[in-house]
Formats: sequence, structure tokens, C-alpha cells
Amino acid sequence: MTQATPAPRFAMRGIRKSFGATAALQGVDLAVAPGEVHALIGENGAGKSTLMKVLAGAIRPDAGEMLLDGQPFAPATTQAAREAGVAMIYQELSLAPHLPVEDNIMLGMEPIRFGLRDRTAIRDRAHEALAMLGYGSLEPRTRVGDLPIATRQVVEIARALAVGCKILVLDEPTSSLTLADIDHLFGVLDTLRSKGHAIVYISHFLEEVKRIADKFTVLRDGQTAGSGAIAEHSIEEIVNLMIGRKLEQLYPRSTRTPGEVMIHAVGIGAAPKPVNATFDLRRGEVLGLAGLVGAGRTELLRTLFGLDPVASGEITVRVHSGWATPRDRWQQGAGMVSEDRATEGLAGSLSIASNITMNLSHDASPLGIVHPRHIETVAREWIDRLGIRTRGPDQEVRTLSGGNQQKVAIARLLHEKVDILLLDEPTRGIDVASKSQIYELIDRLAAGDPEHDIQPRAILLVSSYLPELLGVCDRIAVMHRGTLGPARPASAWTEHTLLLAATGQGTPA
Amino acid sequence: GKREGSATSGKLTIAVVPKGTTHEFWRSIHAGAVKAGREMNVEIIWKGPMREDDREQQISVMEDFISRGVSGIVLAPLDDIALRGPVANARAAGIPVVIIDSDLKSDDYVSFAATDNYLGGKMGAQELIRLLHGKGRVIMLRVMEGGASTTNRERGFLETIAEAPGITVVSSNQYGGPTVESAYRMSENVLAPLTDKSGALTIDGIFTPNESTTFGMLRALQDGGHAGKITFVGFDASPKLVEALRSGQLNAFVVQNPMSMGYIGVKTVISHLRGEKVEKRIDTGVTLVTPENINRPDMKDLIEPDLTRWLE
Amino acid sequence: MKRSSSLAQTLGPLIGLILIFALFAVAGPASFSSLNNLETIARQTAIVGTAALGMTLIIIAGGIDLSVGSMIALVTVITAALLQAGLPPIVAALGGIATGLLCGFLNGYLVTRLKVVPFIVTLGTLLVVRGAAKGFAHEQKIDAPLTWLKELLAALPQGEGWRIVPWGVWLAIALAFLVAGVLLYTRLGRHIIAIGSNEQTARLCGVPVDRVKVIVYSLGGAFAGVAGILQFSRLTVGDPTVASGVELDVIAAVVIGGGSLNGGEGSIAGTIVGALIMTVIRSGCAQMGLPNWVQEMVTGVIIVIAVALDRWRQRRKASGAA
Amino acid sequence: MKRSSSLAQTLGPLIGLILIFALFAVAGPASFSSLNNLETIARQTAIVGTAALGMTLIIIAGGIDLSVGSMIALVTVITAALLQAGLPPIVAALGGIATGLLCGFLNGYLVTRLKVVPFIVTLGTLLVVRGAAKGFAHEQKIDAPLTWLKELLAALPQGEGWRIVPWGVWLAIALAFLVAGVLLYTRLGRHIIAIGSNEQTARLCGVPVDRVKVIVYSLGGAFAGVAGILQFSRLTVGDPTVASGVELDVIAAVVIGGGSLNGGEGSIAGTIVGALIMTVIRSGCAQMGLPNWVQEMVTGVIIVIAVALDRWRQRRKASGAA
Ligand SMILES: Nc1ncnc2c1ncn2[C@@H]1O[C@H](COP(=O)(O)OP(=O)(O)OP(=O)(O)O)[C@@H](O)[C@H]1O
Ligand SMILES: Nc1ncnc2c1ncn2[C@@H]1O[C@H](COP(=O)(O)OP(=O)(O)OP(=O)(O)O)[C@@H](O)[C@H]1O
Ligand SMILES: [Mg+2]
Ligand SMILES: [Mg+2]
Repeated sequence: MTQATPAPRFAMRGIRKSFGATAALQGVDLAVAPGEVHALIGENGAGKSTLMKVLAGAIRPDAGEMLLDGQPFAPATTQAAREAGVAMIYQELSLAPHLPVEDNIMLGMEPIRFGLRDRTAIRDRAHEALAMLGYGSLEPRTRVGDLPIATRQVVEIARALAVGCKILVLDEPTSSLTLADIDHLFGVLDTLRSKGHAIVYISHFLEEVKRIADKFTVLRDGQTAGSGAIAEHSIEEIVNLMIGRKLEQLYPRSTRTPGEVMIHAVGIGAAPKPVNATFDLRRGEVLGLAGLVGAGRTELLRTLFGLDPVASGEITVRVHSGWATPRDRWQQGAGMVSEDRATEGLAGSLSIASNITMNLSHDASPLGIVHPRHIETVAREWIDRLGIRTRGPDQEVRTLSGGNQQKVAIARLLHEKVDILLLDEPTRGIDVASKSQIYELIDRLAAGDPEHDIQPRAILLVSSYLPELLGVCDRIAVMHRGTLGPARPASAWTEHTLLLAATGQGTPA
Repeated sequence: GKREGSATSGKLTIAVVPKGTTHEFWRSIHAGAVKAGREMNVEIIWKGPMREDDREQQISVMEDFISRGVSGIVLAPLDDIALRGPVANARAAGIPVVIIDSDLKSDDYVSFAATDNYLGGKMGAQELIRLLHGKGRVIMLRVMEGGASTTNRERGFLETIAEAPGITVVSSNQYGGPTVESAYRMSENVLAPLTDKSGALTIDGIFTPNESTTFGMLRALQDGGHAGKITFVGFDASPKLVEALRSGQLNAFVVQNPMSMGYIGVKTVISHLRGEKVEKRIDTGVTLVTPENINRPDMKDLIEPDLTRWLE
Repeated sequence: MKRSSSLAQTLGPLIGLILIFALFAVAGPASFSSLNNLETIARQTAIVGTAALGMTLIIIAGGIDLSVGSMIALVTVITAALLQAGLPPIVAALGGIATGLLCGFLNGYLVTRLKVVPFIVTLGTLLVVRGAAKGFAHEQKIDAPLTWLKELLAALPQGEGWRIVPWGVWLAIALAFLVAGVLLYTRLGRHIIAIGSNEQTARLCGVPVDRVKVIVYSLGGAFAGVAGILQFSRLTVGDPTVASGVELDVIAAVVIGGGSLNGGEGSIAGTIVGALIMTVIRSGCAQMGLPNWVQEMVTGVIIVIAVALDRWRQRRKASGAA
Repeated sequence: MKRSSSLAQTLGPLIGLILIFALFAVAGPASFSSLNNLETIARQTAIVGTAALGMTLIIIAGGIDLSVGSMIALVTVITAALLQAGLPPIVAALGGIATGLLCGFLNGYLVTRLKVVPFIVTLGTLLVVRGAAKGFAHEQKIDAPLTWLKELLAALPQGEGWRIVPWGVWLAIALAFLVAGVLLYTRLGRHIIAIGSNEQTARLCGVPVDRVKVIVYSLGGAFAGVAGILQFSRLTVGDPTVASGVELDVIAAVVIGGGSLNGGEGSIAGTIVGALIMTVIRSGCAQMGLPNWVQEMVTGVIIVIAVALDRWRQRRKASGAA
């Protein structure tokens, strides 16, 4: 920003792209200068990922032109784009789970020596890229399939760094990174910026955007809604641009009255995590679980829900004690939203309707007869109530934007009328407006509605986004290396004390 | 040592390797072999390829027996050339081999005991000519590509039928395949274009050169309501075919003498092991079975032998 | 729009079938398109078609069953033995179907308990069931008294033309409607599709994955049992060697009809069309008197072309209209 | 710890192989564990083993090849015809292998161009290639003069015991090392795994997916070609009906050895062990003089148990150590 408007590293003009009837991009312009971090912001489904896939050669635009360093640029394949210096980190993790980390990082760019792949060079470059991200200790020969999701994201970023590029596109790279990892990443981005790279940064975390970006562009419904220098706009202004209206209070909070104990867990342990988790979850409250990535919160939820076996301890869900299958848990009135949307949370090739009603416990007649029309009606209702942006209940879930997919996953729980909601990172990858809708939803569910005779629910919320935990939860417990600390009222925590506890330096109870 | 199998038991071990194990025909051979085994007090091992048309498997079975070091082998080769190697290996390992059923183009065997298949086909053709009084349209359904004995029958049939000027062969290039079901389906498909508007067949005679094609064709004829209305000569016997002959749905079939083939095969190899001189070629005979001669007592052993007496 | 998608997906194979039929009707003998031959084609399709109904469910659920041919053979053997023992035909037939169901249950049990991939489990039962059939029948065909069972797939006798096709074919058609109904209108059917689409999601959603799988394989076995009865009806003997290799035909019928071996996709209508395509090619080639080897080559080429055209059509539609 | 995972993964099937071998060594005749019989087992494994090398690559890349048996048959026919035409054995053999390669290339071409699933494409070529073999051979065997080709898999003559196994087996072993090396040490190998593991990712990373697939299927064809030469060496005739149904054996060898039909997984060492397991069972049963049907049942049971134990071991290790 010190120079006077340098020539852009790349420019996109009038880009259009339609998927069948969906016009994802309707003439978008974007230009990024060397040494600039440009934030691309917008609601779910606004077209951010599509725009960047056009740049990376993964999607051919219907219309529009691109310039790279002033030269016309029309990559036919991702390979062509990569060779021209465009590296992209995709929103959906795209790794080969059967290959080791090093080969994933160097995939398609393997150095060759004497006709064979140069394993030392591959390892060195992979290690180098990982070290930049603070993961120098990660064994490059580990199979990616054996890594937790957060580490996979690091590998994904390392891949973009390892090949060397002029333009780096990051599509929600931090959605499952720890704070420390984010700091590392931003350090790397600063270095790249100073080297004159052009960086496009897509994120729904506007605080992050504020911190790292120089300029921003807001997309709304496939069109450019505004752009400018980050420093000259407040977060509120940007949000206004995004959603076209003022956002009300982000974390609504109705009066909640804790009721009977819904989950009573004593000393839960499973191999290899959690080690020891004791807590009570009551009706009418939101209990938050904080912790670093890898602390074992997901495992705790999976064990509670019967997806993983229990090794020790006692679980009582309402009156039912002992381990149970996921099917039993649903029947006991519990439901779970998985953190891993793509491989577990949703069946991507099925319709929205099928995903919402997959269980069919009360959609079918006693004889097991199901009416497709009924399912469609049900789905339509949830689409309306949660504002899912879609062509209709028949749309395949994998063609929805990330945020809308997440709403489908939550709709399933609401449809099954569960009393206990286990939510694992429910707002990952979701735009601000949708987030506020989900917070509102959580609040309504926890508070209940006495007038309409709706019982309050019990909600267990795992999140790595501390403001969200502090804003939404009644009580928060912190997990550190598989051991769950005591739950305390949210008002007793600050971001700082949560972080300390998560890193094991917390004050004992 | 290569002969330890027989050396330890003290009793001779004769392996009998058929082309397959599930057809009636092979069970008769098995029974004949067991009969000879009991008479001469030797152990009989019965083992064929798992898939009935698998040369490769039969070679493997031979190799296993050579490895094991049996005293002698009786083999019905699936192929007249491919089995040369194993037979030569057996000879090199000092194991005598007697060939039954189908020929082997080799000098390494001790003796060859088999039906004259060409003659069998010829007899079928002659009977069909006789029944049709020397004129008409006939078809033949082949068995499988490359099967030596059935190919000989097919050749014997076609060459003989060609000598009858009044008879035309309408179809002879379709194969029934390995199972009854495949033969059945192929029969239906062959017969379909040979059916006129009234549903009657436009042919006069049929020849099928083995059990599965005969039975498959019979089922197709029964299904279409043609059975008994058309002259049909088959090959090989089974209870269903005997029943069909008695009821007039089948006019004749040619039978071999499988039991004696098995019996002679085992006996010959033992004679050789005992140092006796054996003949290089032994004919085990073919017989035409017709409604006239089927009730003769000497036919009983040919068409409905009491196998259970020998097999367990 | 997606409402009609399952119908639209069957359209491709159906057009293929019609084209292939037209080809033979023009190039082949006049008898090919005769009513008589249509009946023959229907009869020849019934066995593979019935077995393919169960296979469709299994493949939609993301599994595979290689043992279907062996089950058919065992069922013919058991049915023949029961008839020989003097039991009434209906009991023998039910006994045969129960045998198939049991074998299918075994498959399902092993797949869910041992956590071994279905390919290996059913390769194992392919051998075990075939061996059992041969052992039970003493490596021989089992004769059975003639009963009305043999009428199931026999050509129609004169004067019964009003039936159009024999009872066995009607049975197969009825079963096809039944299975299609199960897939579309029952919880079980939805669960089958869910498991095939994403097993992990299905488990998370409380679908009783193992139970559904066992049911699916058992159903597959039961349909193989019915196919076995139809096969017995054609043979009138119990033949332990029959239907070997038929698994490829059955699986091919499902895949030609739009089924995906990755699970989640497939339809009954498509499967039936797929089975018909194969019978029509086979019957047409044989009736034209083409040599065996030409038949094989033509069949291979047509199968690939039929599927390629269908997929191409679907892709074009997806990118054009969606 | 993860370093040795590919070795460790082969350990399971290997233990299985040793157990099965021990079983027959104890229960079977003394000759079973003789050196002589070991040589026989090696010779009998060579054909399926060689074809399985190519199949391993194809399966790791997420494909399948049903046409391998037909290719073997065509190769024996072509080789025999070339020999008969008076060409030197080495030329005939190379001609045979080239034929296999060409068929494989056809598979790869069709899979990538028509976007039809490999199951259907190779089902089609299974028929087409088999038909071509029969047509080329005029539905007969093709006799060929005896040459040194027949020594490739012949039992060792007296006095050549130093070779331990015939040249054909050494060839197969050398090829196995070669392919294992390709998988481990070349870019192609990594790309094959990447495609099978996640095709989308491979494409995004600029792996030339279609080209790699064509190469993989062509290699599969070439290995089927070598297997065909070995088969010819055993038969000494060109036989258009040989090796039918062998595709199931070949695929089973890969899967028993730890390959996954979903792609991404599989190893050459495992495949070889898988092929050996099947030969040992067959040979052991044959030497014990068990009837065919018992042998089939035993084979089926052992295959399932071997794989189940291996998977169970892996799961236990995964949950215990991770
Ligand atoms: N392959 C596809 N087929 C059909 N529609 C698609 C496809 N990919 C994207 N879309 C549609 O295009 C629109 C833009 O999607 P895109 O993924 O670019 O949104 P996004 O801004 O990245 O959203 P998010 O923040 O949720 O990631 C959405 O309506 C989406 O449903
Ligand atoms: N950097 C790492 N390298 C290797 N394994 C890791 C790493 N981080 C975590 N793990 C493993 O991952 C598992 C925990 O994964 P997971 O990330 O799902 O936990 P979590 O607390 O639910 O985190 P989050 O929900 O924030 O993603 C543990 O088995 C742990 O050993
Ligand atoms: Mg996006
Ligand atoms: Mg987690």
C-alpha cells in the first residue's frame, strides 16, 4: 500500500458461470496486485469458490477474460494454471488418503532423478513447506488417511506452498486450524506478501480478514457488491455489504432455565482419547466444549453417540445407561452433527430431502411405508424455516454451498425432534448471516417456547471458535489432551483463560 | 524320493484323472475304475479339474499327482496336445500313464483305451439316414470348440450324412456350451428360425453329440411341443434320456461303454506295472441303443449300470 | 424434475434395447420378431432377471454377490431332492427358496460380522455353496418326478395364448414390481439407498446398517432361490453344475441398467432392461446363425456401446438442462 | 512406525499362507512339502501371479479388468500362429505380449474416452477378445512346433536343479520386483495410487489421469500377455478356450493380498502371497485326494478365513497402536 496502484498481478473481468439453472457468477471483476492480500468475502453460495476455481483452471467460465501479468490467461486445466504460477487451496479438502504426506504435498510436481522420483528432494521440500507452517515435526511418511482433519488442512496448505507460486488462493484455510496454526499461516502469508505474491484469502472470519488482508471484495449472489481497502471499513460495514442489511445482535440470548439432567457422564474414556471426561448436560442449557484441535472433543462426542466404543466410565442418557448404538441414541432423543461434513455428515450424492429424513423413524407408517411426496413436503418446510438456498428439495447435497450443507445437517436433528443435540463445529465454513441464524436457532432450542408448549433442549457444543463459545454457551468446559476440566459458567471465562486452560496452563478448579 | 506315496503304504496307488466329475459318463468311468481297483487290491484316487473344460487345471492335477508320486495314472486328456508335457513328465518320473476316452498325440503313454468316436458319430448319422429314409432337412448342435472326442463325433456325423444325397444339413455351426442350460438356450435359439407360422418345425432330423446337448435339445423340443414329432438321435445315456427313448421322444442314442473304459484303463496300467505286456490301442466299443434293443439284458449294464455298488 | 429422474435414467437403456431389437428384427430372420420368439426371449430372461432383482438391491447397498450362480445350482438340487422324497411341488419349491434365503443370510452375516469385503465373502460362498451342491447331489444330476413346476417356464401350450407368457415370467414381473415398490416406498428401500450412498452417514443417522445389509443379502439369496426354481423348471432335474459364471450376467444386467458398483445407484426397471438387452443380443445372434465367436464379439461391442450411449446422454443432459 | 506399514500389511496374508501350508504339510501326504512339490506350486502360481501383477496396478488405480482370461487365450493363439508361420520363438513371444498390450490399451482407451465404468468396458472386451481368439483360431486349437518356449514352465529336467524353478518362474519373480519398484520409486507409481485414492484430487493436482489410466490398462494387458506366453508354454498349443473364468482367480489374488476394489490400496508382495495361497490350497487338496466338491468348499472357507483374520489383525493393530 505504500506504492501507488501497481499493475495487477492478475485481473478477472466480467466472469460468468452457470451450473444449469444456477447462475453462480454473473459478471464478476477482481484484480489483485503483487504483494497484496485480497480478501474475498460473501455469503454461502455467493460464488467465491467458483470464482477462484475459474482462476485455478478447475472450472471453465462461460464468459469473461483473465489477465496474468498483463497477458491473456485462460488455463484449460489445473495443471496449466499451476504451471503459470497459480496455486489454490480448495475449500473441500482434496487429498489422497492412501498416500503419505510427502507425496500428497508434491503430487503432480514430483522431481525426477535418473528417471525415478527423487525421494530425498520430495521429502526435503515437503518438510520445508510443513516447517514454514510450524509442522516441522510431522513425519512426512505418515499416511494422510491416518491424520486428523486439522492436520490434513495443514498438509493441503503445505502443498500450495511447496510448489512455488506467484498467486496463492486460500479458500477458507482456517476453518479447522488452531490459533497457533493460524498464527503460523499468517506469518507465512506475510513473508509471501513481502516477496510480491498476490494472495486471495477467502474466509468467513471477519476478524481474521481484518488482521491479514489489505483489500477486500464482497460478492453477493454472483455479483460484486463492493470492494475497498480493509483499513477504511469497519466489520459492520463489510457485513452490511455482504448481506444487504444490518445484522442484528449476533449472539441472542433468551432466558434459559436449566432442567433435568439429560446426559450424565462419569469418567468416560476411549482408546486413545478421551482419557477422562465427566460432565452433566441439562435440559435448557448450552454446554460448550473448548480445546485445542486434537484434544479429543470429537472423540468424546463420537463415544457418547455410540460411534466409537467406550473403554471406561459410565454414560447415562436420560434414563438409559451404558453404551448404545447411534440408532439407540436417536431413539433416546439424541442427535449429532458431525464435524466432517463431506465424509460422514452428509451423503453428498443424495438429495436434501433424503439427507434430512434419512432415519425415517417417524416418517414411515408402522409397516415401513414411506410416501416420497411426504418427504418432499417435510424437506420443503425445513428449507423454508432454515433458509437453505437451493433449487428445491431434490437438489443433490454436494452441489450446495458449504453453509447450506451445514444447515441440512442441522435440519436433520430438528426434524427428528431430538431433545439432546451434539453439535461438533456446527458453524464451520458458514457465513456470518447464517451463523447468526444458527446461533438464534440454538438459542431458541435451548430456551424452548412455553407458549407453544415446546420443551427446551439440551445442547452440547464443540467449537474451536472462542467468541462463539463465549457468546452462545451457558457453561463451558475445556478439554486438554483427552481430559475434560470442570464446566464453569461462560461469564467466568474469557478468551484468554479458555486458551490457557486448553494449553494445560489453566487454573485448577 | 518320488515314489514315497506308494512305498509307504505298500499298496499301489492309481490316480484316475477324468475330464470332469459331474456328468453321468464320468461317474461310470469312476465306477469301472473302482471295480478294477477292488479286484486287484489297489488304491484308486479320483480327481478331475474343477471346471469341466479347463485344460490348465487338468495339467495342474497331473502335476500334483506326479509330485505326490502315485504308482500309475489313468488319464482322459482334455486336449490331445496340451497334456503331452505332463504325460512326458510322468514317464520321466517313472509313472506309467494309460490314456482313456480321448487320444493324445504322444508316444509317452502305455496304452490308449477308448471309444471310436468317429465311428460313434457315423453310427448316429447312419441311424438318422435310415429313420428319415434318406431324405430331409437335419441339424446338428455342436458341443464345444476344440473338444477332441466330440469334434470327432461331429466329423463322423457330418461326413457320413453328406453321403446321403437327399439330406441337407441346415445348421451345424452352433455350440451348446458347457452346461445343460447353455445347450438348452442355444437349442431354443437354433430352433426358433426353423419354426413355421403354424408352430411346426421345418426340419426333419436332429443329431446331438453328447449328453448335455442331447438333454438340452430334448428339453427345448419338449417345451415347444415338438418332442416325438421329429426324428432325434442323441449320444450318451442318462435316466432322463432312457425315459425319453422309451416314450418315443428320442429315437435312438449312441452309447459308449464308460464303465469298461474305466475298468480297462486301471487294469491296463496295473498289468504294465506288473511287467506284463499290454496292447497299445484298446477299443472299448460303441453301441446304438434303439427302442427295439433297449430291453435286452446286455444293454442294462451299458445304459443303467448299478454305479452305487461301486461308488460308496 | 428429479421426481421423474429414475424413469429418465431407465430411458437410456430402454432406447438401447429398442434399437438393438430393431436391428435384429431388420437384419435377422422374420421369426425373430414373431410373438413366439418374444415369448422365448421373455422366458430366457426370467432366470437372470429374477436373480438380478436381488442383485440390484445388493449393488445399490454398495455390495456385490458373486455366489448367485452357485445358489441357483444348489436350489435346483435341493428342490429336486425334495420332490424325489415325495414332497408336494409347492413344498419343494418353498424349500428351495428357503435354501437360497439361508445362503444369502450367510453372506450377509459374514459380511457384517467378519467385516470382510463382500467380494471375498461371496467368492468364498461361491465355492462353498457350489461344493455343497455337488456334494449333496453326489456329483451327479438329481432326477425328479415331473410336476407342475416344469410348467413355470415351459413354452405356452396351444390354446393358452391368453397368458401371453408362462406363469414363471408373470412371477418374475410381479416380483419386479414388488422390489421396485420396496425401493421407492418403504423405509427399508430408503435405508438401502442411504447405505450405498454413504455408509458412515447412514450409521450416524441411526440407520441399522448391519441389519439392513443382512436383510439385503438374504433377499438376494431368496431371489436367487426363485431363480433357482425357474432354472429347475427349465431343466426338470437338479443340476449342481448349472449357472456357473451366471454371476457376471446378473451383475452386468444391473450395471447396464444404470447400477453403480460404488453403491447408491440402480433401478429395477433398468435392471430388467439390462437383462433383456443381453437376452435379445444372444437370441438375435443365434437366430441369424452367426458363428459363436462372432456372437461373442457382437455381444461385447453392443454392451459397451449401449452403456456408452446411455452415459453420454446422461452427461449431456446433466450439463445442458440440470 | 508407519514406515513399515506396507510390509506389515503383507504380513497378514503371509502368516495365512504359512499356516495353510503347515496345515497341508501335516494333514497331507509327505510329498506335499517336498522340494519337488514346492517347484510345482511355483510353476502353477506363475500364470495367475503374472496376470495379477498387472491387475494389482489396475485395482490400485481404482479400476478392474475382467478381460484378462480372454487376453491370455488370445495370446496363446497368436503366439501359436506366429510359431506355425515359422517365426522364431522370441518373435512369436514378443508378438503375443504385444497383442496383450494392445488389448490392454483398448481397455484403457475405452475407459477414458467413453467414460464407461471399467466393469462394463472389460466385460465387453472379455467377450470381444474371446470371440476374436476363437475366430482367429477357426474355433480350434492351433498346433505349434515345439520350441524352447515350452521349457519356460516345464518341470525342471534332471541335473538342472540349480535353477530351483524354471525360467518362467524366474521371469515372473523378476517382473514382480519390477512392478513393485515402479509402484514405490517412480512418479507413475505414485500417480497410480493417487488416482485410485482420490481421482478428483489427482486431477486437480495436475496428474494426467487419463494418460496414467491408459498406461495402467496397457501394462495390465502386457502382463496378461506374459501370462499368456507362460500359459502357452504349459499347453504348447494355442487354445482359444483356455483361462476362461481366470479373472476371478486373478482379482481374488489381489484382494486376498490386501488390495481394495475401491482403489488406492494393494501391494505386489500381497498379491503374490494371495496367488500362492490359492495354489497351495488347490494343490494340497488335490494331493490329499479330496473329492472336487470338498476341495471347493475347503478353498472357499480358507479364503474367507484368511482374509478375515488379516483384517481383524489390522483392525486390532489400528485401535491398539494408533
Ligand atoms: N458443481 C456445481 N453444480 C451445481 N451448482 C453448483 C456447483 N458448484 C457450485 N454451485 C452453485 O453455485 C453457487 C456458488 O457456489 P460457491 O461454492 O462458489 O459458493 P461460495 O461463495 O464458495 O460459498 P461458501 O461460502 O459456502 O463456500 C451456489 O449456489 C452453488 O450451489
Ligand atoms: N498434529 C497431529 N499429528 C498427529 N495426530 C494428531 C495431531 N493432532 C491430533 N492428532 C490426533 O487426532 C485425534 C484427535 O483428533 P481431533 O482433531 O478430531 O480432536 P478434537 O479435539 O475433536 O479436535 P477438533 O474437534 O478441534 O478438530 C487424536 O487421536 C490425536 O492423537
Ligand atoms: Mg466456497
Ligand atoms: Mg474435532
